[in-house]
Amino acid sequence: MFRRILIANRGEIALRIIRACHELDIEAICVISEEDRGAAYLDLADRTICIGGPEPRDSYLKSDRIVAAAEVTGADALHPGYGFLAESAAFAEKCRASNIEFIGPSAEAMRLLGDKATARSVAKKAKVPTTPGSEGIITDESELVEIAEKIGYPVIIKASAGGGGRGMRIVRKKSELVTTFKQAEQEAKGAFDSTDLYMEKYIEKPKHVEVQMIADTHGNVVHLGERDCTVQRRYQKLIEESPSPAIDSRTRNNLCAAAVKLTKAADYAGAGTVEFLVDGKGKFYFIEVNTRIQVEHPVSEMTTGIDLIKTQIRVAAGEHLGFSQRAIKPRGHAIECRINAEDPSEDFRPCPGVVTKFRTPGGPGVRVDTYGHDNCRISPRYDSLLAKVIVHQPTREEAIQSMRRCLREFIIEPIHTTLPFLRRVLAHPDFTAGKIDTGFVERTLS
Amino acid sequence: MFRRILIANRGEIALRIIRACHELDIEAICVISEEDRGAAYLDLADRTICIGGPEPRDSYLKSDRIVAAAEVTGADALHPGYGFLAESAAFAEKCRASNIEFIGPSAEAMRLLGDKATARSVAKKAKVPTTPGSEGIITDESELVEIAEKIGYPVIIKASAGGGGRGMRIVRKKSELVTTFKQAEQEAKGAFDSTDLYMEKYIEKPKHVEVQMIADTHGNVVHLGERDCTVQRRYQKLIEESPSPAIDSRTRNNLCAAAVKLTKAADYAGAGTVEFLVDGKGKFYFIEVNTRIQVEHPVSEMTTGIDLIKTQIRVAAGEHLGFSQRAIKPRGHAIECRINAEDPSEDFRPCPGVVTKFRTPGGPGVRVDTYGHDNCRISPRYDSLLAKVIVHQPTREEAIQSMRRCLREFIIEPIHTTLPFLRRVLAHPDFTAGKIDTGFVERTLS
Amino acid sequence: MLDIKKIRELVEMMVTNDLVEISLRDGNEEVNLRRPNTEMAGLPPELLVRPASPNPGSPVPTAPEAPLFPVVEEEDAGLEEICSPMVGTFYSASDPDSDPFVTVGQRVQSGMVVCILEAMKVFNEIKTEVAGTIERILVKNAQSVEYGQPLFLVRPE
Amino acid sequence: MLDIKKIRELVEMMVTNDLVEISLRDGNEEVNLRRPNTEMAGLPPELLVRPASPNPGSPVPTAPEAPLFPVVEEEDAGLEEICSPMVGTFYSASDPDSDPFVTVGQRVQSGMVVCILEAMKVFNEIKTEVAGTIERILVKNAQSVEYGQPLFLVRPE
Repeated sequence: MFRRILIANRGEIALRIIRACHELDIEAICVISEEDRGAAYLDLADRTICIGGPEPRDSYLKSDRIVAAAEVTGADALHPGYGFLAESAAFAEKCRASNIEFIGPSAEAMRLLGDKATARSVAKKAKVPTTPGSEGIITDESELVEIAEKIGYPVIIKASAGGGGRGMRIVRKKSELVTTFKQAEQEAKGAFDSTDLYMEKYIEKPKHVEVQMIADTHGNVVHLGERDCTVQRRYQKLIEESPSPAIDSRTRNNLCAAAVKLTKAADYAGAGTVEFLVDGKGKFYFIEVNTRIQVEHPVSEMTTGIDLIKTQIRVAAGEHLGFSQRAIKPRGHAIECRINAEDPSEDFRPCPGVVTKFRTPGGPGVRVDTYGHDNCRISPRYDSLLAKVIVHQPTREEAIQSMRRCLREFIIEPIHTTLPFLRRVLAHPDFTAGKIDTGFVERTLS
Repeated sequence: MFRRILIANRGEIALRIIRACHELDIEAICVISEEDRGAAYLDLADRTICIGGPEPRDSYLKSDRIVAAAEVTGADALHPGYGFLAESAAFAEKCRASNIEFIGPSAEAMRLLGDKATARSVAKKAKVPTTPGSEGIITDESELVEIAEKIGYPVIIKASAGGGGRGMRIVRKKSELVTTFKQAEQEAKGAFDSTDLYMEKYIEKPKHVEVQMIADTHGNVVHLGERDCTVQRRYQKLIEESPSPAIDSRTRNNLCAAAVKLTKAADYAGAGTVEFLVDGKGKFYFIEVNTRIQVEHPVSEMTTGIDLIKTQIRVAAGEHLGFSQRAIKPRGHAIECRINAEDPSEDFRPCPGVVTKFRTPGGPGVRVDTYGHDNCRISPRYDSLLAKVIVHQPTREEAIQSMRRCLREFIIEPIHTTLPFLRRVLAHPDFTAGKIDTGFVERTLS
Repeated sequence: MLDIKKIRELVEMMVTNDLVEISLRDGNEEVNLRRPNTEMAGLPPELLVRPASPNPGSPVPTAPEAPLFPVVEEEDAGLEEICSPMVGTFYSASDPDSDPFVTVGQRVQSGMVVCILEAMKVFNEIKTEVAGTIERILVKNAQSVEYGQPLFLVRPE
Repeated sequence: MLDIKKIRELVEMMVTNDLVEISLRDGNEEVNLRRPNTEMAGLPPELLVRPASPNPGSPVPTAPEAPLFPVVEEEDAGLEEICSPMVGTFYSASDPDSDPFVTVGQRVQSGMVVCILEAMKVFNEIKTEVAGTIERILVKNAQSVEYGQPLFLVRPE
């Protein structure tokens, strides 16, 4: 097992990793930027080492300095957390080249699944359903019509150079197909100076459901059930829960089985998440893989009782998982709410500053992961995530009641946070009924 | 279901009950003494009502004022917590006579099981093993010898008027019996002016194991497994855990079955605890019943996922338990440590005062029940319990690692607490090996 | 080194003005002064120096959760309070048809009944220990009152 | 030391205006004043008034876990620091057999190499931008240093 781990991250996830290290009797060293000097969560680290200025590009993204910090502090492993360099295969290789184990999958697996296109082909090979569409650019009208017929309407035409919603057009019937395609071509020409377009099946009112995977280097692959992350805003997850209220047990089994197949196909070791879109009929389509621990990992920890960070560290050290799929028996219902330092009434504009009053909720089944405290300072330079509240109860109804209670108890002053917004979601009948899709927030609460 | 509950208690258990009420959409009103005015935990109550002066006898023990407070605030139920009036059958009757439901068992059940002697006879009728001994006073020598032979050596001779260790003598072989008995008679005469003596089997190096019971008013009785409370000092529990490391599954099943039999025999409804002594061979003997919620109830909540306070409230309102014995599947291992404002180096003398710095631990599987916070005041007038740390992990080894980590993270300044003492226990090989008895603390750490 | 006289001055300022902390820095010079024991979840410091058993008459600080408590304003300075010795319901008269025991402006002698408090169906006559003139009645008829709650303000003679 | 009269004014301002806290900084002068009601997490008050981006030269509050940081003492006032621009291992000489680049009392011109920092097997020559006399060397040979850590104190000319 490792003797000393360098944590190449900050805030709540750095604190989370420190605690995991200490329960394994491993020293935890935090790299910090000058901005984070004196932050309270660092009191729990065995040592800190400053690697650069406040801007991420000068510190938390400076791979050379981070590896140098691991070397001078004598760390034998490095945990990247999420964000920053967590999904950089090059960084993983750089660490391992310096005999510092990168706590994550192999660089090969990261490259294979990190890229959407290659991940999609791995999925196809593994017989994991993907969104049907034109493989690549559409060259002529006959091909266009032919593919549309094959995959069925509605379809969505996307500009290769587009993204984030730009350069997309939905076609609901054949009669509109060709004209819409021509308009899209014009638009793409103007916007991106490229007429390259491709086409995919358009999934109506989808739900976002992901599967938490954990695998060791001895071929043992186990899933910890799914998480429903349908409550999002501009692709930013706001609330996650498990089990998903949107799928039945058959869909659940197929979804998890598909995730296992994909993970095995990529010869993947470590913690990872396979993300799917699920349509109204329970049909699911692979989107992408996150080759790292995720913000919402506590949801699965609550239902399964497995500590994902400790397990990540163990398997990175070459140990066996120590539990089989049959040993995983999810219990009850868990919900996580992300409390961000953002103003929901001002289009979720970040609200950094000093928190003078910080009162966290507590009680049975309640977990709060946060670096916050009275008079803590929230930097404008980093992620606005201030706290995660996770509740665990026997049923979804009780979990919602418990979360409402926690959101009422939580006091953060004087800055704006997403607390009022989250209270509205937890009180909304569509949410409590579990009848929402990824458009819920924009449609209903914006 | 109730609309408004009056909480006739203070500190961490009052806060615990407030949270349970709010998850059931019930208003929570706290009675307070003048001493507790402005305590931070009261911020979460929907209302407080002052009932008297700082001394418990002037407030938290004043049953008339508490009932009057329930009346003037329009509460339809009252939760007594633990301590104070929680085990007073007369108080329960007084509440119900005023149409305020006392959240606890019937007064009859409280009287039946609250008194050691009657509880013992109920146990015998229910075929629950009790410590064998002379039923009542020993009148002559022949009876003495005869009973000693029957129950087997070692035996303990106790003065009826004695208690708390005074007037007790252990006899290990027959040859010593009569002489020791005569000495005990002399001693009792001098000390208590009474020669009344009785005799019991002496249980060597016992473990304290109790079973958490919960029952509704419709005859459904369920146990939530056992708790091992062997780490005690002068009959004060310091650490509790579940499952017990001291008993095998056969003993566990018999123990829990016995507790269920006793609970049913007493026609008991609500939460309660049946306490046993377990000897080195796994033989167990009934001691007493606690007819209330206990300080250490979170241990069972962690392993079973059942909220005991919410369930207490539900069954007091006449609802069915809603779960069967088969539905209860304890998971993993939970340990609770009591952080008291006491100085272990000064014979656990209470250390009231103002806590200027209060940092609680956190992370997966960690729960902290406390009314403490930065600059909170600990009154010299009440119980010294400041916080309870509960950890939940897949195995006992991991739970111990997690608790060690939490006890290191926990910072309470400047007053003395039991934290240093608890750290010593968690580091002691006898504790980690689970090889201790109720004499462990006095023998090893005092 | 720092000038001790200045620090003494700072400490005096803290005590007289009831500050909890002063921290100063000038280049490498730094002063951190902090008074413990105060700062209790928004509780006025009086509570910390409260006598072991305060007499109910003295104005006790109220928690924000105690909505029953009236604010005793400045012009009330010099007046004495008649406080509730129990938890119950306040009645200004012996029965709905009778006149109230006392009205504003009325003179009262010590030992005179000023109201009735009902608790658990028992009606308790409350007598004043203060002699003087009733300046204000702080609670309404049939209102529930808690222990130690001021009921009347009296200008003593 | 700060002007005591100014502070008294501040305190009076707090009391009369019922403020709960005052935090001021002027250059490296800093004042924090608080009155009861807020609960502090006991963090260094500097945190409350930390400039958006402190320059590495000025003494920034350091976490207790940053043991690499030396205390810059009083007599060092007026001296300038040469700080580490990177994370690495400090070497005072080009190789074990050579003399150190600089010694205490030595005069240095701007642009002169003062030490070598090794990071990831790469040896980086560190040059001084300050011209003056080396007053103190704050780190030992082969010691690991972090970003922004003062290495030398120089008395500028």
